[in-house]
Amino acid sequence: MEIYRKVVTVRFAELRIRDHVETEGFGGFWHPGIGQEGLQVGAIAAMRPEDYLYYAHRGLGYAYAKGMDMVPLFGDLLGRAVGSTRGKGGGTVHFASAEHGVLGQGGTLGSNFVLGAGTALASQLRGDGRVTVVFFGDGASGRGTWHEAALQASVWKLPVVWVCENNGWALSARFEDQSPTPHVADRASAYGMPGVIVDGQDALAVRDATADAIERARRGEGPTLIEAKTLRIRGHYEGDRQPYREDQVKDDEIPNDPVHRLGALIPDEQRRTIDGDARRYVEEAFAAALAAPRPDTSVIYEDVWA
Amino acid sequence: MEIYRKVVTVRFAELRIRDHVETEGFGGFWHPGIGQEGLQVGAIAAMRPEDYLYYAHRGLGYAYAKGMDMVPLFGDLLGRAVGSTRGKGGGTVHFASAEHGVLGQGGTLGSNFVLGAGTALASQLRGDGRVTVVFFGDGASGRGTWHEAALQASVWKLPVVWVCENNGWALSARFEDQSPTPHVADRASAYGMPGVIVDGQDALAVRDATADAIERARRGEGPTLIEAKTLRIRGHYEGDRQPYREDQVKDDEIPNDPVHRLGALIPDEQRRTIDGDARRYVEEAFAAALAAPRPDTSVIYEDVWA
Amino acid sequence: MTTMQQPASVTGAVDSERITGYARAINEALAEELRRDERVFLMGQDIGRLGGVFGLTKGLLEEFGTERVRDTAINETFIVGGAAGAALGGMVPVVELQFADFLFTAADEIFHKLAKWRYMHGGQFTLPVVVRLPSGVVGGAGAEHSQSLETIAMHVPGLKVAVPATPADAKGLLKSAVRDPDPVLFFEHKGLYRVKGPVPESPDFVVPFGSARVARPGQDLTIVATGLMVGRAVEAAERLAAEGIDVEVIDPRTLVPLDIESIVASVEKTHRLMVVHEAARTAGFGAEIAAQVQERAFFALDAPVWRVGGSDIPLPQDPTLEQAAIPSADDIVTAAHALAAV
Amino acid sequence: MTTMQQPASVTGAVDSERITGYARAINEALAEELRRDERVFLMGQDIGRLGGVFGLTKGLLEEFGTERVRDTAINETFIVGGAAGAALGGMVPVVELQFADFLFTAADEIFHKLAKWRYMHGGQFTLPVVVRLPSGVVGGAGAEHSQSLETIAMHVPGLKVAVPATPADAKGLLKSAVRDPDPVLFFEHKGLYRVKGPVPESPDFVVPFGSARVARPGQDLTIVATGLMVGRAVEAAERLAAEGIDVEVIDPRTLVPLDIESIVASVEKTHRLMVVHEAARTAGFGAEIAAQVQERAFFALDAPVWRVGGSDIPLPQDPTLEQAAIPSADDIVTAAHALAAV
Ligand SMILES: Cc1ncc(C[n+]2csc(CCOP(=O)(O)OP(=O)(O)O)c2C)c(N)n1
Ligand SMILES: Cc1ncc(C[n+]2csc(CCOP(=O)(O)OP(=O)(O)O)c2C)c(N)n1
Ligand SMILES: [Mg+2]
Ligand SMILES: [Mg+2]
Repeated sequence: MEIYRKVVTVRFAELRIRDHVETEGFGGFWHPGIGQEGLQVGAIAAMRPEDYLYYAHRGLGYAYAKGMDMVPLFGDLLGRAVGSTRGKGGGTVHFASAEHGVLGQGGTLGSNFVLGAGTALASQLRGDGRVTVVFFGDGASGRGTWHEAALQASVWKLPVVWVCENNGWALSARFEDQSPTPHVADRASAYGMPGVIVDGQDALAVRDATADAIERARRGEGPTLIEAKTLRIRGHYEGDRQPYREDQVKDDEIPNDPVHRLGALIPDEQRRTIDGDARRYVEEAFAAALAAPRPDTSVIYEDVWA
Repeated sequence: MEIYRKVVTVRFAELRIRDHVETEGFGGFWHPGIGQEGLQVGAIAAMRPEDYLYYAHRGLGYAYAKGMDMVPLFGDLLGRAVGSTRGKGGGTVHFASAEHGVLGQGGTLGSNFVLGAGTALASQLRGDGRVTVVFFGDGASGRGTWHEAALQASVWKLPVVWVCENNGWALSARFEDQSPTPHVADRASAYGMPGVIVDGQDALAVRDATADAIERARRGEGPTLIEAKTLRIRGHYEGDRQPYREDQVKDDEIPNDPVHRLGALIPDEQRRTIDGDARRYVEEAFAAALAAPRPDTSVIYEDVWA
Repeated sequence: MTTMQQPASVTGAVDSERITGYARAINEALAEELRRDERVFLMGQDIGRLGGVFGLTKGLLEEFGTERVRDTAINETFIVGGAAGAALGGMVPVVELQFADFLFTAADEIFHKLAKWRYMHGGQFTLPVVVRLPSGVVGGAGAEHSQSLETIAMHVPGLKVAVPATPADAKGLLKSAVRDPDPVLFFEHKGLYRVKGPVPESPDFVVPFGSARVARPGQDLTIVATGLMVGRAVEAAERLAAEGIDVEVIDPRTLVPLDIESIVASVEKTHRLMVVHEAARTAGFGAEIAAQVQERAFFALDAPVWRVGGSDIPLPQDPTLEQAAIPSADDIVTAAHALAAV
Repeated sequence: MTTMQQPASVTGAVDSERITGYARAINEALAEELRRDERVFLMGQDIGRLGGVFGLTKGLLEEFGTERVRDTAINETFIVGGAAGAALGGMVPVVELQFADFLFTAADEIFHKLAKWRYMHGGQFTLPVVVRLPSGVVGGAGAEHSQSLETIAMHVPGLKVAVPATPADAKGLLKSAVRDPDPVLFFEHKGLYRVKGPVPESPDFVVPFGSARVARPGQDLTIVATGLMVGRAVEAAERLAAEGIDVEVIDPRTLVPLDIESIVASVEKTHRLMVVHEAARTAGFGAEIAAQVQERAFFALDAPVWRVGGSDIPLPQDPTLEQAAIPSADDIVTAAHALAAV
């Protein structure tokens, strides 16, 4: 129920942002996460509030699922002072919240691997019982930082869980043209860790798989690689007309739409209430962010140094 | 026979260099390859003269096995004008010979992975039928360049063969403390390529395994990962007293010494002739290199630009 | 200084006043070089069916096929290191990183392998590799997708460095880069991709490295600028002209080699120099030009060499904020006033 | 300028004139900081049982155990990126790359993650990471194990940069670095590891960042030098003193922040400045210092700022040849003669 509420809230947010990008334009690139909300929310539902998150660039579902409010998220996207990064990491989005353990995202794909392993090392050293979850795409799985981080994390049995959102595409590149094996999870054995494949459109299955991996990590047994199979519904960024893609997805046809799948488990009336509340929450948050002032130019000189 | 001749020549060369380092000192570090000559010569014996070689830092067996004369090799080590690099890549050694397809070595471990894949791509594009062989240590296998190169080489079925000299140590680090799996070859399946383990002290077995891999590459079936199990006999560099190592090897006790193993296959008298010739060849080459002039300082300004 | 006159600095027949975009000019240069030399091939992310994130390689897959226009995985160390290896195997790779900033993800390959392999191996090999690097701010791409990193390439010996500011230079310098036996880092400015200008049509048109261009002649003050800053400097110069300050704008076009003679000659005429760049001001190439000019023309200078550079901060992602972090035409005008007053 | 006087620039009690080596001083600093703050830990290749390739971490494994003195695999992106992540998780990592040159194998982690993470994420995090970087030529280590790359760190905003030249500074600056909330690149000079000098014994001894040291006072010419070059500059100064040229040698000790005021104050006294560094001359930090000094003290300068830097070549591996590629005391004396004659 809580998962449904979050998934549908993220869906409305995704749609609201798309609207904005299409009508008002946008600074930078927006990489829509529509259709992948189920796995994002599902995996994060298995985390404790104090666990650490490094998310990927596909949407804002991760940050919201981890407990952040929509206003600072929209604020980042819209370059407003209320954004969590105050205009410094908006656009392609580097949302952050120390309070919620949302530790951010690098602009270069794959940098989260090594940072995530490092944060897990901090937890191991401090004995704070926290687990770090790192999201990444099938494309990012090609980066060498994966190898360096995965090997070291396994040897040291660091409490980290790797969640690959395999949506079949890395920008214009099909996963099957980029990988010598059919699955990213096939690479887990090279690092002596479990590789788990899960249906990414099934939020509850993703939650369960992630919960297992997190428990394993918390027990000190080391990392797990989870591959959630999903599909990129829209272009790489909003505005990408995908000339390279024959099998473009119509918006309304999200296969196994996680919103519908989860929604079906909830009595109609209750669902309508949740939907209405979620829609209202998103509209209000968006309006609040939109109405907020832009940051003063002087912010650019702040936060270079501590 | 030819393999024995080369192995024993390399052994004499290794001993000659050690002598020099111990008595005269040495610029930079010398990483002795003693005990690993068999696998180096064996693997390279499977190559055609026109095939390309990227070697590792453990000794000079690779370059000699690929056809280079000892004089330019010793010249590099001694910083002489007759060195193949004229003092620019001596010491830790970056021998090269365009003529012999000895393409060199990077100073950063693991850089050979991506270069090797690239050279194999050149061969694929040119259709020149050549195969590139890349040597590396168990330690170097941890670098992310491995992942990036291995993945791309497999997807494109590039004609490259990866030869890992697993001597159990990366400087002071034991392989088993650095790898989550017992073998480097266990990582091959992540890249959809064969992983072959071979006794690195058995030069002929290494030759055969490499020949198979090279043939596979030449047929256009892509890369193979060969792991040759061997042992680091000396310190990481000559002079390393190995305080970190309890099971230090006495020099004379090279387990399964490839020189003896191969030597046993050759009639005594013939072997003595080969040994004598080899020893004389090494002594003369070393003396010639030692007697050669140092390069003029002006060479440092040459070869920056083509 | 014959290199100071645009026509003289451009070899090959200027056979047309055809107007073409900067991006299109790069695309043409690639196509022509692929046609000219079989050893040339392209490699990078999304350069094939998509034609590149910025559309620079559009149509090339169709003409030259998947062998010569190759989509890689997300593996910058392979893109650059593989290019180095392919060059050693006899090819002439022209590779693209999607953003210049990503040179940090392949830094060992760029600053060690490309820059030093020839030298370390006694000059036995050449590495004719071009790395195309979409550079600079473009409207909200953020701290790791907007930098101007050419100074680093200038500091590490072994790399040639091009920074084209016009469509003609983009085409002519890229063709020179492909034909150069040495590795070249080619910093294309993303903010210029849509800018149009005259581009000669001849496939023989090239712009040699190491020859500066006078973007605007003047008598009172010399401004050296590159990339996006050339246009802003010229705009500032027009405004300053209205006040009676006659500015000469010089675009060095390549930083390695650097045509310092042309800059010094101009300063000997104007006695005042300002360097404008988008790169972070501190230890940017403006410092090198300032240092060289005062070394060579100390007594010709009536005032210190002024530097107007990017703020010493990571670049903020907001499109408005990011503009505040790099020099504007206003900033240049203000600095010129200050410099004229010294 | 209180920062110009050595005693004043050093905080903490100078409780001893004990003579200690540069390497030993670093080792002490690490041990003291590990003792002082539980969050501090070390990570790098071979730093445990071996005590580091250069012996800098000897004995630390024994005192602090394998949890806090961690041997990694050969994975520089993890060493640095993992340190960044560990800092985000509340630790204070002090990591070692075996050679400063290897920062290119972790460049995205250094120049993007460490330098920008805080900024990109709106200042919510601090990254108190120290990256120790054994730097410079040391006798035949070659082109990829001998570079002086501090200028690159100076150019990329977000990183503090220390370049200690004496045992006391090595210790005092490293302790400041560990206590600094910002990422610090700590360039230790390999050629100085065996050099000895007085080092205060108090665990409270620190050397603050951004405060230059006068290595030798003088009246006629200012030389700014760092690392190995400080000693060579002082040696040159002694020889020049015999000829009646009284040289002031200033060691900035950190490049970020840079104590330019002390340098300018000296130049206002001597009217002549030379910068000496081992890094490649072109676009090295000497250019920045030259540019800043002529900006701030143009009319105080009687001659151009002179730069004596490493040759613009990859470093040759032969120990004799490599010395020819970096400034010697002779080179400094010769340059001083030339500069005095302007
Ligand atoms: C190191 C690096 N290389 C390239 C890019 C450009 N880039 C951004 S997203 C992307 C595709 C990523 O694909 P994937 O990881 O599968 O994530 P998805 O977009 O499918 O969610 C690329 C190539 C980058 N940001 N960083
Ligand atoms: C990127 C990089 N990191 C570290 C080093 C320093 N280093 C040189 S050799 C070596 C150990 C290599 O071990 P391995 O690959 O197993 O080869 P072996 O010495 O055993 O032959 C190390 C750490 C380096 N040269 N490059
Ligand atoms: Mg994807
Ligand atoms: Mg080894």
